[in-house]
Amino acid sequence: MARVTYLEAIHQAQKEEMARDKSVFIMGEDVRCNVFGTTTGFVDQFGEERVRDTPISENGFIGAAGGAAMVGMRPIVDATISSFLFPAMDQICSIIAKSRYIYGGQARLPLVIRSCLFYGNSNAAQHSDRPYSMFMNMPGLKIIAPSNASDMKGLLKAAIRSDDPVLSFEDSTCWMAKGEVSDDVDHVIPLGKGDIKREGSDLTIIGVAGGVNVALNAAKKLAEEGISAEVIDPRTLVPLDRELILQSVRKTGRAICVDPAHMTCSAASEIAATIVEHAFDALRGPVVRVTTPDTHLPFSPHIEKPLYPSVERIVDAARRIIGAERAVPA
Amino acid sequence: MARVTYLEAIHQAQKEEMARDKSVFIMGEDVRCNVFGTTTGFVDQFGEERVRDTPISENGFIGAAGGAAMVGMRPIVDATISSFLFPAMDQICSIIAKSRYIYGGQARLPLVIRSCLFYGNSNAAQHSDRPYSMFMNMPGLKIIAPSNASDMKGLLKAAIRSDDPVLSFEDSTCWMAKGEVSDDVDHVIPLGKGDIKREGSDLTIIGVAGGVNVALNAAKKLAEEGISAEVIDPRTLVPLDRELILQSVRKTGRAICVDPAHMTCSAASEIAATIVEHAFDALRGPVVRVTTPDTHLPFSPHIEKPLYPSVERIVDAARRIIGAERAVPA
Amino acid sequence: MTTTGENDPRLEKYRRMQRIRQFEAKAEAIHAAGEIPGALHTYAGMEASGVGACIALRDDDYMVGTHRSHGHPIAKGAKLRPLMAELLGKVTGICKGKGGSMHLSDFSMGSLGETSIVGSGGPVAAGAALGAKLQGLDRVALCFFGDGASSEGAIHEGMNLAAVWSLPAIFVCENNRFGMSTPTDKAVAGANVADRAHGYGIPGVIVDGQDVDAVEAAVREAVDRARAGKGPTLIETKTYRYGDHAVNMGRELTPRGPEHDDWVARDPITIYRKRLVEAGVADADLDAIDSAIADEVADALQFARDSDYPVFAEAFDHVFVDRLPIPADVSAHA
Amino acid sequence: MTTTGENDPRLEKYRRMQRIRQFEAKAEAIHAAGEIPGALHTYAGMEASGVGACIALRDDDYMVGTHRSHGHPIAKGAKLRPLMAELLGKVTGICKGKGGSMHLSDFSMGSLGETSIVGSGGPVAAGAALGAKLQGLDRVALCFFGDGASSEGAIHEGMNLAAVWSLPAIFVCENNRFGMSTPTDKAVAGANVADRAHGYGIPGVIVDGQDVDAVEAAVREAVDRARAGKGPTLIETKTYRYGDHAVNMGRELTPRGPEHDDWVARDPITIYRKRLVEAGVADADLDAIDSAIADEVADALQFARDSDYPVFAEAFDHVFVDRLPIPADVSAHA
Ligand SMILES: Cc1ncc(C[n+]2csc(CCOP(=O)(O)OP(=O)(O)O)c2C)c(N)n1
Ligand SMILES: Cc1ncc(C[n+]2csc(CCOP(=O)(O)OP(=O)(O)O)c2C)c(N)n1
Ligand SMILES: [Mg+2]
Ligand SMILES: [Mg+2]
Repeated sequence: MARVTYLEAIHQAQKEEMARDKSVFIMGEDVRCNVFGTTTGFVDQFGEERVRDTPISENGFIGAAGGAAMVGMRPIVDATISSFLFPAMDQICSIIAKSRYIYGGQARLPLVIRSCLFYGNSNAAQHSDRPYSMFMNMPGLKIIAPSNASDMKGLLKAAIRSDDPVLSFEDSTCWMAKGEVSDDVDHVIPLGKGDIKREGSDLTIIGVAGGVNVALNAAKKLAEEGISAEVIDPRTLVPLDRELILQSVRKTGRAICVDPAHMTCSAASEIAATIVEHAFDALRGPVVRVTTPDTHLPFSPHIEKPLYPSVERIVDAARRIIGAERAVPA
Repeated sequence: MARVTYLEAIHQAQKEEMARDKSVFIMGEDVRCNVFGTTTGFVDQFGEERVRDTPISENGFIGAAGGAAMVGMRPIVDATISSFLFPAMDQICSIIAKSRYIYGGQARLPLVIRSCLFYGNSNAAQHSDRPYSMFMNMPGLKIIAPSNASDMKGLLKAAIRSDDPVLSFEDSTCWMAKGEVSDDVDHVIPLGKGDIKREGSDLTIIGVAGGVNVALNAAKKLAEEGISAEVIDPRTLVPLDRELILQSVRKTGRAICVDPAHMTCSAASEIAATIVEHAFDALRGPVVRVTTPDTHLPFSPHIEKPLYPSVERIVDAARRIIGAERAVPA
Repeated sequence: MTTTGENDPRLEKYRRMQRIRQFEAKAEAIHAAGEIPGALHTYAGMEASGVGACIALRDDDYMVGTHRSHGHPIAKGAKLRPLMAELLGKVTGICKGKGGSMHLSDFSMGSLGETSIVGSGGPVAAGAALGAKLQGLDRVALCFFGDGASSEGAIHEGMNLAAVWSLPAIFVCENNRFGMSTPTDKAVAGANVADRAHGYGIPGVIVDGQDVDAVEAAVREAVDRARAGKGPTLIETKTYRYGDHAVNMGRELTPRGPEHDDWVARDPITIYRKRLVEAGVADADLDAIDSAIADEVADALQFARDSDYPVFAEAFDHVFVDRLPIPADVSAHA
Repeated sequence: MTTTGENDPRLEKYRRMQRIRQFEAKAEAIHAAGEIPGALHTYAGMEASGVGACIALRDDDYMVGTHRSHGHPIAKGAKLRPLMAELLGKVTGICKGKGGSMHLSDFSMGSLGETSIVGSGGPVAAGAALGAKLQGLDRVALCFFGDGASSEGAIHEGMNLAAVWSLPAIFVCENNRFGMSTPTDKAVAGANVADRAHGYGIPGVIVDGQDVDAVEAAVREAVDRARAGKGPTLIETKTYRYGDHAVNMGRELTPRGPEHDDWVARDPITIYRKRLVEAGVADADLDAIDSAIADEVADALQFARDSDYPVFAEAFDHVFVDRLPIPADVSAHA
């Protein structure tokens, strides 16, 4: 155990898995120079063959990861920023997600596509996407979206060991946050298992990616007001641990979904839909989504920052659904 | 007024708007030879300059539509099958959806990207996508998904006249269905206005694209059992006529969302989330989604067909939510 | 070499071309009779391209193909039964009935997919070549793509990646003069697709796609280069498809010019048969092959017809390594 | 021509290069002081490439640029105030504070965007050229892209489209020897990006990117071709960026080889100034330009500083033509 950052957790997970399994290699734009600090020392330790700088051609090298995986390798692709997945959408959706199925199980695609959610720092609309829900609508892709260092390491290791293709969405608002992280080489968190980040009884807040940390801060604030909020972190978006979410909502009767992505067809929408479909009887009030509204992200920080989910908005929503219920005549 | 097919409605809308406005032109793979019958006679009437066969390079020609629109043209792109939008995802999401915003309103992108939802006919997973919800998560794109000939014509005309980029998802299960269609050159249905396709009082069924017709058949069946179902067709997915949906659910207290797309993060999920967020007090039972499960579409018709929403599944869902409610102790 | 024994490699080329031709003739017939669902993109006329290329590969070399998927697997040596069963949507099909006509891909023969998204095989082939290289194997990966596909970014990106990393890849553009209804010169800039090679600093070779020996020779040279670590080659086979873009499109899509008849006259199988006979192969031996293949095709069809359709649970298998559960509301009506 | 009057076109080239250099020097300084949010990708060293290309265009010609967006608009003739205000995120910025450093695009000067998705300008430029052609205007569209961008499918597709349709487009690859930390030869196959032209059957031209006259001459020829309906040209300007990939990356990303000093010695502004002086332009006149530009830059900065930040509602404008409503729960805390 040691306190390390989320970025360092990524570094450790990759390093340990590459040391453990020769078929794991990493490629991406400028991975050798290690822009974000997740491949420190890799060229020295693993050599240039296994640490590959790619041409700027996301569809090409992400598709190549698919091809390499089909012949027995376990590629990790560092696609840097999630916005750069759009040029690769075809290889991801048409080849990587579908090849195992179309060919009746003949293909196996063990690979990981990493990219960060690069929002909140004046990078403007073309660099600030949080597009995980688009991929959630495409069967055949597993998706992780960790919110702290320990989960990041454990889930990334699980992703690298998985025989299915996995997209790893790494929230840059979590990059520098430190947490206790196991140094057990088999610290692996199974894909599909959510986590109760804080227990509570009045209200369930389900957070997605960095939204979990905002939710935790809101829960603290709510506690001061005597409202006990449970915070659930699904951690993997596919498979989604619907049971854990439903259990919590069945207990609290109320839910808020916090997601830094745009509202419409978001992970938050999916979670809300799941709740009203499968835990309706337990519901004591509306399920509220606290997301980024359906506008683009502007450069100017003065108008960018207020667009994301905030403690204030969550607290307001909590007050609203608890108050509304109290106001309703019996 | 004349009874024409959905395909003929597309043909008419394009033809009338091209005749009306010289800045409208059409391009796409093999549009001159008119594969699906939506450009019959166009080369003769409008000439080869305005009816352009493109190279097979969706990102290239869809992006070119963006460039042409920025300089004052009003392109219609026929991208044939929705699955072929994936290779163009970058130009759609990074350029077409965002340019007006990023450049502070300097750009205007009046263009239409048409593609059909080509499912249910043994075309296998790479040709059977219904990916509209992915684009619903991306601000800056308007989206139509008509379910009958009259809506198709009126909405496509609105799309062509719109100064915003519009994606038109044309459900191939509706292609041959005939309906009364106005021949008024100004038969334009405003984007963002949903339609009540059938009135009812016990239950609201919201259908998406071809799902509307399945919903209408289910409503007939339910009527035989004494259940009165209202069928709502949002027709445009962005902007989504949330108010019309909510009004209906506030009246009936129950909702089923029918969507031929995969369940997770679908338009159905968005509609369900909207309902539980904004009409919770009216709800008398769970909001149920009848969608295609999160598996791919197989070639073999024997296992493909049962995957889509069906009258039986909707009727079952209706019985379940009405029955469940009756079963719940008061 | 004038031996006409069973293992004469020349006969194998003939055999594979014939096998493709007869397999497809049968498929077209039963498609017309309604026995095959979906579309059918035939390869007739292009057999020398596929067979010449694949015969230059080892069994353990990789190959990626296209929507026009019937020819490549047979060219690479695949057995007919699972292919025919796939066309009929049967569980014994090579893809268990989940791929169909556009996806006849036999992984046991080194195939990594016949992908129906035009151009999408480029990156996959580059990746397979990279995988072979990283594993220290001397395998190569061959990518078939069409003239139309050459316009796709995926092909460009795959070739650039393979070239800059000197990967053992061979890009074979089967230029059959059309993409659907569009003549190549209306969609593909430049005189030849092979001219693109210059921009990547790799060899670009043009070859007569109706001549199986010429295709084989060109691909062999590319394979040798690739195995020797000298990087990829782009080969353009100038060929022609005899059928329309696909069977069952409602009407003829591809416009036929006066050159159509010349191409029909230059049938790759006729050309090769003539060459064999001139080289001393007995007509009777070739006839025997033809009829043996007719038997193979009949057997494959019988096998396909006798096979079962997949059970519904199969629709939920192979999305992931672990089979998905069937939602109760769906299974109730399946 | 030895006139040194205000309108001497030679002086205009000098002026624009100086303007870029000084604008950016100021931007770097205030970025270091924390006055500019986000990253800053400087163009210093590449001024001759941008100015030489743009000076060959008319005001009503179109242009698409990249994330390295400071040079192109100034080269095309844009005023500095809205550009500087944009860097500071002010509502008077050319993009109303919504684009920032990677998107300094002045549509009034024919710009159609400086796009930060590498390679994505290719299709846009092809489309603008198509639009001009369909409107019967003799405008051309010029696309700047980097050496790194040449690997993207979007550039390939844009060039193929422009070539096959003979569109009035000019593709200018500004090869500054690196994409971020990656040397061009490690990412871009082939000896020169310009060699790709051959594959599209269009002219491919290599030009000294430090020589504004040489770039201008090459682009003029391409513009003439384009206006005459003869289709696109690919031009590669061999150039170099003096700064790191971007300011504020934490540490130096781009590895510098021994050739670095040679490139610094071949400063495009120094070279051109020397040429002007040799041709008889008075040093004093050039000094006067330098100091007039210093005033312009100071004025632009003052303007930017004096300007307001956008109000929150601005975040909801320009998603569509009609402004979106602000959700109540968001506006409550903005
Ligand atoms: C990305 C994509 N765009 C369009 C199509 C539709 N389509 C299928 S085959 C075809 C023509 C392909 O031409 P070519 O590459 O020359 O192959 P050929 O059919 O001639 O063998 C087209 C446009 C597709 N399947 N995928
Ligand atoms: C599609 C995409 N991939 C990756 C990036 C990250 N990125 C920004 S600039 C850059 C290097 C671009 O190199 P080049 O095209 O040569 O332009 P230069 O920066 O040298 O001017 C990269 C990789 C991006 N912005 N967009
Ligand atoms: Mg072809
Ligand atoms: Mg560069």
